[in-house]
Amino acid sequence: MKNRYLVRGPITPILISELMTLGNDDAGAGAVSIFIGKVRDDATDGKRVTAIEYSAYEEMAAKEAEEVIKTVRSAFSDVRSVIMVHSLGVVKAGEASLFIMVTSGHRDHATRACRHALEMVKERLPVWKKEIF
Amino acid sequence: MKNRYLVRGPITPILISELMTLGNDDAGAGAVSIFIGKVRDDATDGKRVTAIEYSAYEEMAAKEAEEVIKTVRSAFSDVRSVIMVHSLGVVKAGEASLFIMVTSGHRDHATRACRHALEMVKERLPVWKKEIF
Amino acid sequence: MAAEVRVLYFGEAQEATGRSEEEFTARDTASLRNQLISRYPDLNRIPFRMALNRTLLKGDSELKKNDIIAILPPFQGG
Amino acid sequence: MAAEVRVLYFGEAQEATGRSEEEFTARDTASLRNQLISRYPDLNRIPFRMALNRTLLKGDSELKKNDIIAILPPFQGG
Repeated sequence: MKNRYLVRGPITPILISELMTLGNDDAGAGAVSIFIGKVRDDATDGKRVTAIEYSAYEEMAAKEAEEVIKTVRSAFSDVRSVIMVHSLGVVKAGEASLFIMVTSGHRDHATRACRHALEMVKERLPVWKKEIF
Repeated sequence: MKNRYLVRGPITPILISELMTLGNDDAGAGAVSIFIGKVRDDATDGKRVTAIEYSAYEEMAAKEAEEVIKTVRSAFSDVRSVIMVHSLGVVKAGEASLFIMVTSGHRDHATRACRHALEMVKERLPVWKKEIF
Repeated sequence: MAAEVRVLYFGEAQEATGRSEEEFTARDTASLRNQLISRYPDLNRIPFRMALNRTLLKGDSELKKNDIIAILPPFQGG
Repeated sequence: MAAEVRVLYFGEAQEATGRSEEEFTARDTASLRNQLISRYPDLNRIPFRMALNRTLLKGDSELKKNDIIAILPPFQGG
């Protein structure tokens, strides 16, 4: 994988646990807000999604992820750390494909910055999906 | 412990991992929003907080937690599950004392319901703290 | 008619009263509040609310035997 | 002056063109867009945007040798 914002396959519970330890040594962070996006087993035309295959323009995704983090940090001054990871390749229904974690001193900025980062990821990350039935 | 919403001591990373597996079998949940509240090592009058001791009116806390969950579920129809746990007793700086997790089909309700539950917990849960220096 | 009720103290109210619970005899919550403050003047500096049988009181309420009144300083959870 | 540039296709644009990248010669992005659509009519049904050297284009831009143009269907991450 070319960059720290993309991971091959699902974001496993083990990887999530590891990501959640980042910033654990910051005793000034009173608030942690996390968003996890998962593949839903949606039904389309009577067929059920069993997995999604994600692809990305990896070099641009890295640049855009940096932009998202920079924007979030400057908009929410209480933020102390931002972590975000998106899956590439096949992720099965029920598995996670997106992880965003924001820590801040107090709850307001962590929760709002996490949501803002999520919206920016949806809008700006050059990632595409193909549903597998 | 008398109820499922209160846990003795910190909410450890292991407990958080366990709580996060709840609802993992729901492949219709595309969004997971989590808030973790932690004890900050704030300085007051030149003294630094090393821990907080939490106490609660346990029977009422259980009732209020049920109310919070009921309110959140009726306000945000896309919500599929709500988990919340608060610490009792001593929690050291850097350790977690509050965990809230909301799952929903899509991102909007998970993130908003999680924030709403957090505000209601702050406002309604009969919990008190004593700072330890 | 005055009733025997149980009063529970939480948070700072425990320090202000030096105890975690005790019995009172009172007709209603207004008269109980008066008794509490005259017995424990330190309670005056705590903007406490009361719960009657685990439900937060909005106004005053009559009391009946074995009711449980909780003295609740401002909540500090989270 | 027309320049040789590299064009990358992503998402549905790969299916519409049957390839992931190729070379083009174009003076600017507007003329490149016209060439793309006339060579691959299926691109017409995709509301694609373009990135020039990893930055999303807001308007049109001149092109210079070795520029990298990415053809970006609507993003679907998350």
